[in-house]
Amino acid sequence: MKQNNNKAHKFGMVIDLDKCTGCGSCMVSCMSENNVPFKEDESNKKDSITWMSVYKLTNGKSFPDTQIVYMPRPCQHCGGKGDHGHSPCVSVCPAVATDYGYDTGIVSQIYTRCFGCRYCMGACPYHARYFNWWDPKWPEGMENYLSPDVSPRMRGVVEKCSFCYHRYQAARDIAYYEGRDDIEEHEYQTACTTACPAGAIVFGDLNNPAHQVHQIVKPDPHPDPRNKHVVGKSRNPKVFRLLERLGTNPKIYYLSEREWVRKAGDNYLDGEWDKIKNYHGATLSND
Amino acid sequence: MDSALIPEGAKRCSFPKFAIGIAIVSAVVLWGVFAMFLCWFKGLNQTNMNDYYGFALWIWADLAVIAVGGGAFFTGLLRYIFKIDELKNIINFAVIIGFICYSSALLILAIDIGQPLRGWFIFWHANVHSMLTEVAFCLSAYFAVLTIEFIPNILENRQANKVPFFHHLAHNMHGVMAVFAATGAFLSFFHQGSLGGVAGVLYGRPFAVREGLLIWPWTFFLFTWSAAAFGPCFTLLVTKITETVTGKKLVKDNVVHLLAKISGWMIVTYIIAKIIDTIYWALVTAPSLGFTLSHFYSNNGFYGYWILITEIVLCGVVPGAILIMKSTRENPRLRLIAIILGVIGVCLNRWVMVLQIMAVPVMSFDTWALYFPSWQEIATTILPVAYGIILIAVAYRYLPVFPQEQELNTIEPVAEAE
Amino acid sequence: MKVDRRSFLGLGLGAVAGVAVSPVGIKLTDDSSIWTQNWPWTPVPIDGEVTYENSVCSLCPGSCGLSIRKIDDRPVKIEGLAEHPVNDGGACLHGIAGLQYLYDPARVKTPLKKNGDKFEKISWDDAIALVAGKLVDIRKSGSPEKLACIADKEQGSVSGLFQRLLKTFGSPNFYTMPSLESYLEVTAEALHGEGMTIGFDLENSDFVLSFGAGIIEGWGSPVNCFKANASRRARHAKLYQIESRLSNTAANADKWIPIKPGTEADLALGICAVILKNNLFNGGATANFRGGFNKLAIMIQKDYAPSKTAEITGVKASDIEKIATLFAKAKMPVAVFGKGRGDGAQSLKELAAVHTLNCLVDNINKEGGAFVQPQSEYLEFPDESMDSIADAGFSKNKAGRYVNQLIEKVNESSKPVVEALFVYNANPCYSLHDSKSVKQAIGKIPFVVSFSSFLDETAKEADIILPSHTFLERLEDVPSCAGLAKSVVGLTKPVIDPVFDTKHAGDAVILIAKALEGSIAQNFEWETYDECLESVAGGIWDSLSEDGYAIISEGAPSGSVAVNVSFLADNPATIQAQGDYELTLIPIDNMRLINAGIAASPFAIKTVSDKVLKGSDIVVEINPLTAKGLKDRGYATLTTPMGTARVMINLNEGMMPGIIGMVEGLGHTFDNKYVSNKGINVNDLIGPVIESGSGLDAAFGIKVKISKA
Amino acid sequence: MSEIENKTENGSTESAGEGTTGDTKDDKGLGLGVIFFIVAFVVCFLSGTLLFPKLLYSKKEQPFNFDHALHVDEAGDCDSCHSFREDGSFTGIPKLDTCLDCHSEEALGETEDEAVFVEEYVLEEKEVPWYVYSRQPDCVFFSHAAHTQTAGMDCVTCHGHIGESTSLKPYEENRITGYSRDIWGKNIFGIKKNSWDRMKMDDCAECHKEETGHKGYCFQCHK
Amino acid sequence: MFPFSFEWAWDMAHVVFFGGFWYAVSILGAGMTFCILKAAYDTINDSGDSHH
Repeated sequence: MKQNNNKAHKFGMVIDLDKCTGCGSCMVSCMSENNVPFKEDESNKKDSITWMSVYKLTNGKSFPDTQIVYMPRPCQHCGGKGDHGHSPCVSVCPAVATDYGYDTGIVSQIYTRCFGCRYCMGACPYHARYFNWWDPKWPEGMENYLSPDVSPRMRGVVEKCSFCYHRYQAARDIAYYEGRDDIEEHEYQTACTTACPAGAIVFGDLNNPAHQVHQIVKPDPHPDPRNKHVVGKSRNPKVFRLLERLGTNPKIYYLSEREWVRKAGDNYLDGEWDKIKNYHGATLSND
Repeated sequence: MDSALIPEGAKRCSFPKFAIGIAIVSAVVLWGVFAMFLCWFKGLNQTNMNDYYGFALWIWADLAVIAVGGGAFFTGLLRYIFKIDELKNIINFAVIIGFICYSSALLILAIDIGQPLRGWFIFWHANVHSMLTEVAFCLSAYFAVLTIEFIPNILENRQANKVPFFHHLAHNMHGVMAVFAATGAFLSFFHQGSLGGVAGVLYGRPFAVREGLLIWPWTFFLFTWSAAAFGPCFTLLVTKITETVTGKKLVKDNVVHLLAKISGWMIVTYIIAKIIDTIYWALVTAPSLGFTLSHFYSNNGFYGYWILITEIVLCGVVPGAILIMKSTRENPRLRLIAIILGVIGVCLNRWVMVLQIMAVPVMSFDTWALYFPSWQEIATTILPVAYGIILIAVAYRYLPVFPQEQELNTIEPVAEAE
Repeated sequence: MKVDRRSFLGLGLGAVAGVAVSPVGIKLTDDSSIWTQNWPWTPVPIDGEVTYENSVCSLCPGSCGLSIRKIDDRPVKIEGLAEHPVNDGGACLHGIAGLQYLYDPARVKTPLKKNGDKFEKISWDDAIALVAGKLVDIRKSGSPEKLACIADKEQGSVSGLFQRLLKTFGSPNFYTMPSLESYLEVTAEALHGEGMTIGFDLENSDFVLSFGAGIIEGWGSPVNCFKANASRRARHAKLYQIESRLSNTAANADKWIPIKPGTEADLALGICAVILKNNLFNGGATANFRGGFNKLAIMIQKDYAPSKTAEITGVKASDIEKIATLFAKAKMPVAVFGKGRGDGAQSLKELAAVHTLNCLVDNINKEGGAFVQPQSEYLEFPDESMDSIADAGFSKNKAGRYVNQLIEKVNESSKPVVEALFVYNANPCYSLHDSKSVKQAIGKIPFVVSFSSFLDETAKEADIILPSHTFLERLEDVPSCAGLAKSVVGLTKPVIDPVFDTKHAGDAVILIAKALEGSIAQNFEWETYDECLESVAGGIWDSLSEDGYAIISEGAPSGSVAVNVSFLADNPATIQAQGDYELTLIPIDNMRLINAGIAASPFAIKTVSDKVLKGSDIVVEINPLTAKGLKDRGYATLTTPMGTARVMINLNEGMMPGIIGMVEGLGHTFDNKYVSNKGINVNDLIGPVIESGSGLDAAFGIKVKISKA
Repeated sequence: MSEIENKTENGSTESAGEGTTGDTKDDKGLGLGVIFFIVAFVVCFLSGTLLFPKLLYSKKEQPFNFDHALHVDEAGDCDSCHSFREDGSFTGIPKLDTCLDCHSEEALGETEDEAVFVEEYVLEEKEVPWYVYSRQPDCVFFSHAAHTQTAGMDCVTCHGHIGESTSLKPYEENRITGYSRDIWGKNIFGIKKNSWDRMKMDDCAECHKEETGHKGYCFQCHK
Repeated sequence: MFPFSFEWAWDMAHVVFFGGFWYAVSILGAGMTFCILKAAYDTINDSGDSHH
């Protein structure tokens, strides 16, 4: 599988945190694209389903030196250690309700298969997975806006961002129909990407040098010499990934000019950051 | 009234007294069953779990009962494989406790999943790479072993044993019990281990993750070892409680001392391994991911270093030390303290390996997530305890659970209050 | 033969074996397995052909182009329209959630008439007849000016129809809600003359000096501003944000300059003073100054020297000098006014002072600067023919210049100032300061007609509700009137047949006019609103209907404009917050909420942080130093001269000490559990403060006391 | 087990020693038992095989009959009616508009079914509520383009020879799952003689495995 | 779990895992079958009270 991978896609994203305004368009676009339900009180953020979630980070300093940044967090579509497809969540699902598409790099979630053990949620350090604690209910008449491209979920199963896989399916449909081998960059864009009014999100194939996302990220195809689990590290010093040191190998990259923001992407021991911050991205390991 | 069912020569309390006791505990069972049905019909919104706490009280209860139920497999292993014959005097009870623990664990799992009717997908569509799959398979297979081990004891009931087939079946099952026990030990090794693996493989959770051997993180072995070490403590504790409640001595001291001694040495070896594991994790694993030890034990209202010290020193080193030394081990009070501490210790370990993992923030900007269970979760967690009490009471009343009971209790001519 | 137990055994075993060998077992197992995966109560959306329709959003003045994805006849998704001149692709969360407005079960589904405390359904015919009957009575009584109308804006054909109805009826009392558009006009009128408006070329400016304008908080045309802001780094442009709170704009800016709330005007004048003192101004530009430029110059040198300004504003004198220098020396600087979204209370002093900076550095009508030009009149309504009653009524004075003055007058007067009120696309009972007294005033008006799609706070006070279509069900011209560099008119198109028994407000007005007969009816000879639009939009109709939009003006207007600084030269007093308490409560604009009349959608509410709304509690922001003993996430009671409120505390280092921030847009009382009864309406706690000389309600906040609850 | 109970009841409670008394009686009983066994087996097996499907599936008649063979003759291949849209999606059962490309308010033929079609649907401008034999559940995504355009498969492979039929069989709906019987259940044992006999995930996977070497990832066919 | 289920593959992981599982299950099954058959045999041949 992995051998004939040269044609395989690796869809990913780079989010420019300096452009992000925290406006929430990506969240709502995602919800309305993916038939995400809503309930009366959504202010308990720990049981509120938002595939795309926007975190607000501060630099921890006091007035007037305090700064904030917004960090949109979809599912990171981790490639897992060594980028072999054993994402933290995929490897633990006991019933294969989630798998890693080696052809796209996308982590799926199949609601009809999931029986709600929630192990994947425990495995995900990004809180990108959501459980349907309630039966989804739409106020009378509102089912009319549900999209047939995405299955509504039932109570008791886990759901998460799918990189709008149905858009990939639709794009492939056209390509098949027109007898093309593959799809163009613009044909497959996620709902959050197209909605972002600031253009902060760039989506595309990390394996394709022609794609914008590749050009910004410049992923290093080789394992990080200092941490063999880390593959695909960005060669752009302004780009980082969330919790890169864990070796989850997320496909969401973040871009920021601000050092404190880049530092917030991972955990560092005292003084560690200063030693490595100028190295592209930032990971070190003991091996 | 039910005297025909009571083992010959055994003294038991009057049936009305027994019935009242059972009724009181049954009320607790009903409360738990009510909560269980609420969870099934209204869904898991009845709990206080959330997307941060996908695993919570129930999974802890699961891990804990399986850990303390480890007495069954370990005693069986010693009795049937290592041929430590004295243990035949406690093996029946160890099996019953194990049976209760494992059936409870399966019940809790059935409540815990979001789509209980799809629960069998874990078998049918098994992902063999998931530790949870391994847990499910070995757990249910081992539960079958426990049932098999329990059956002869049931068949030894006065009335059942009169049925020739049952009599022969019990006899024959005793004959091949070593095979079952060996299979049980094999299965137990893997499911106790894979329960440890459940946490240890979470490489997205630096608090949980451990290096290991092949596909098995160190927690895999630590869990098996700790279940073997602390399981007998629980067997002894429940025996002690039963003795106190019935007011009878049921197992001879030499048996208790032997099991306590074995448990003690197991605890000591385990705790040494656990200390090494903790030090390696604190000094190597976690720092390599950017975490200091203090990250896991500060900035929150509950999880401090106390929990680490309690688990390892107070509830590990101390009981281990008490139980390996003859003088302290044979002191009934110290021994009791030791086995209580041991049971608390293993439960605390499982708590840490479930709930603290969920509570610790991983992303640098995340915050500690604390949780308190809802009454429905508490009720369903108490349910197995109440169910266990009933099963033990019934088994004790009607089955020849303790082979030494008569010997130890014939001298006293006066019927004592039970 | 004896049938014994063995026979039954045989029977039983045979049955079991028979069933086991038959397909029943496997089939039932499999089917029940499938059954557990397809719960009948989980909706299954119907598939069909995907089509896209273009339209324009009219939820806010931004007027973004939308692309609506439909499955057969069913709209399922709203997205921003690529290559639309306003938003080019992106869309804000409110527009994207538009379908939730469309299908909101809390919509007004038929015309309603109030009976006692309750509304009852009536037919459209009856409703129109009732309204017309009432209006005929008013006209007969000889004071047609007692018909008033409050609408969201002046521009656009529907607003035009309302104005036409009032005029031909005989009333000058047409009001709009305060909005950035209205402030742009007020400012332009004060400095450049009547009929002018201002636009800011944020996309091209290389130095944006924003006096609290929430450029990424929903100010102006939000998506357009997001885009301009996002391209800033690539253009090497700078944004300096002057604001008392670390808003998102401040956080995103190159520099955040915290300032004492309400002293923005003083800082602007202080910067003017530095520019004048250091001769950083453009000499040529000052030639356009009228109305006492010298007087102004002398006044500000005296009263707004850096040290003095620093004292007033809390901004360091050195910073003031630095900002002045940077601003004046930038190639294409622009100073932007309109705190927050720009539709809250503003003082003319502040608006004028900030805009004077633009005039001083001569960026007027230059790329990257401020564009001053006449308001675009793209509609051509035929001249009205008015009868004598209409002439007489229309020539009377308006009850007040602004809507808050109308409210005040209604409340103060013992005789009815207004006999009948039309409310369209406006929710004064929610959006204006001291909403309690606004409600009281609306309650005093004998006959209130609401054209709202939702049972909002004002509609609840109405006697008749003539529900209008949502923007997804109607045709309408939507001018973008939000301070853009270019002026664009979009065309909202119906993408679905009306979901409920509603009518286009334009059609309702035409029907009312026709029912009034006589000269009024003569002015409304169109059969339908659609026909009316096509005829009055004559010049741009082709472009509207073909492209979905028409660009009225683009790029820097030519020519210079005169600047009249007489208002400032008189050194008007800076507005002070009402009350004597120690702290100041200021409203916060949050992009994820709406502070116009409508409530945010369920989706939008879902995105709101738990540091803004927790359960039904509103969370206020306060600096830990100011909070003293109050705990983060603890409860407190706020007391202002207008009332008290229980709030949750969020300790926030981004707040200037001494102020408390409360978000706008919560506390709605719609009949929609997903969006209503959450938090409180900050306008309940703030009372109007009228600026002398302009008449504007300029209450930027109010003094407040906080105590542990 | 009952055999043993039998014995214990007949025998003494002290010992089961004399368990095998009365051989002849037992033999008779056994003989009868065998007969009962056979009868019960046959009855249950037959009802499980013949009656059970009848109970499991509810039959629904299509709104009116449709002659595929005739339409193929008149209109051409399957794709003249079951066509692709420009976005590569598949239209499935044609909408009324497609029918009206040929049909009008005047009947083309003389069948009763066409009369029903014209009167109840064309004149009323109502879509025909066809039951779809091959409807997959909501969780399934299926790309017709991938299979027929790119992989060059025949319609017959999955849909069988429906194009040659002159009448529509009744639609059979599984009472438990709501699935069409064509998805799986044509043969109640699940035995598959033709590629179109079943359309379950395993059937998709089987072909994918053969043709592409891989059963496919979840998202290939799920949504 | 079974070779005909969708997820089954003849790879190392599956063979080891299910090998172990089926091995254990067959031992239990065989053991129980043996006990039951032997008990039935013993019952019929009355060797029931030969011990204890």
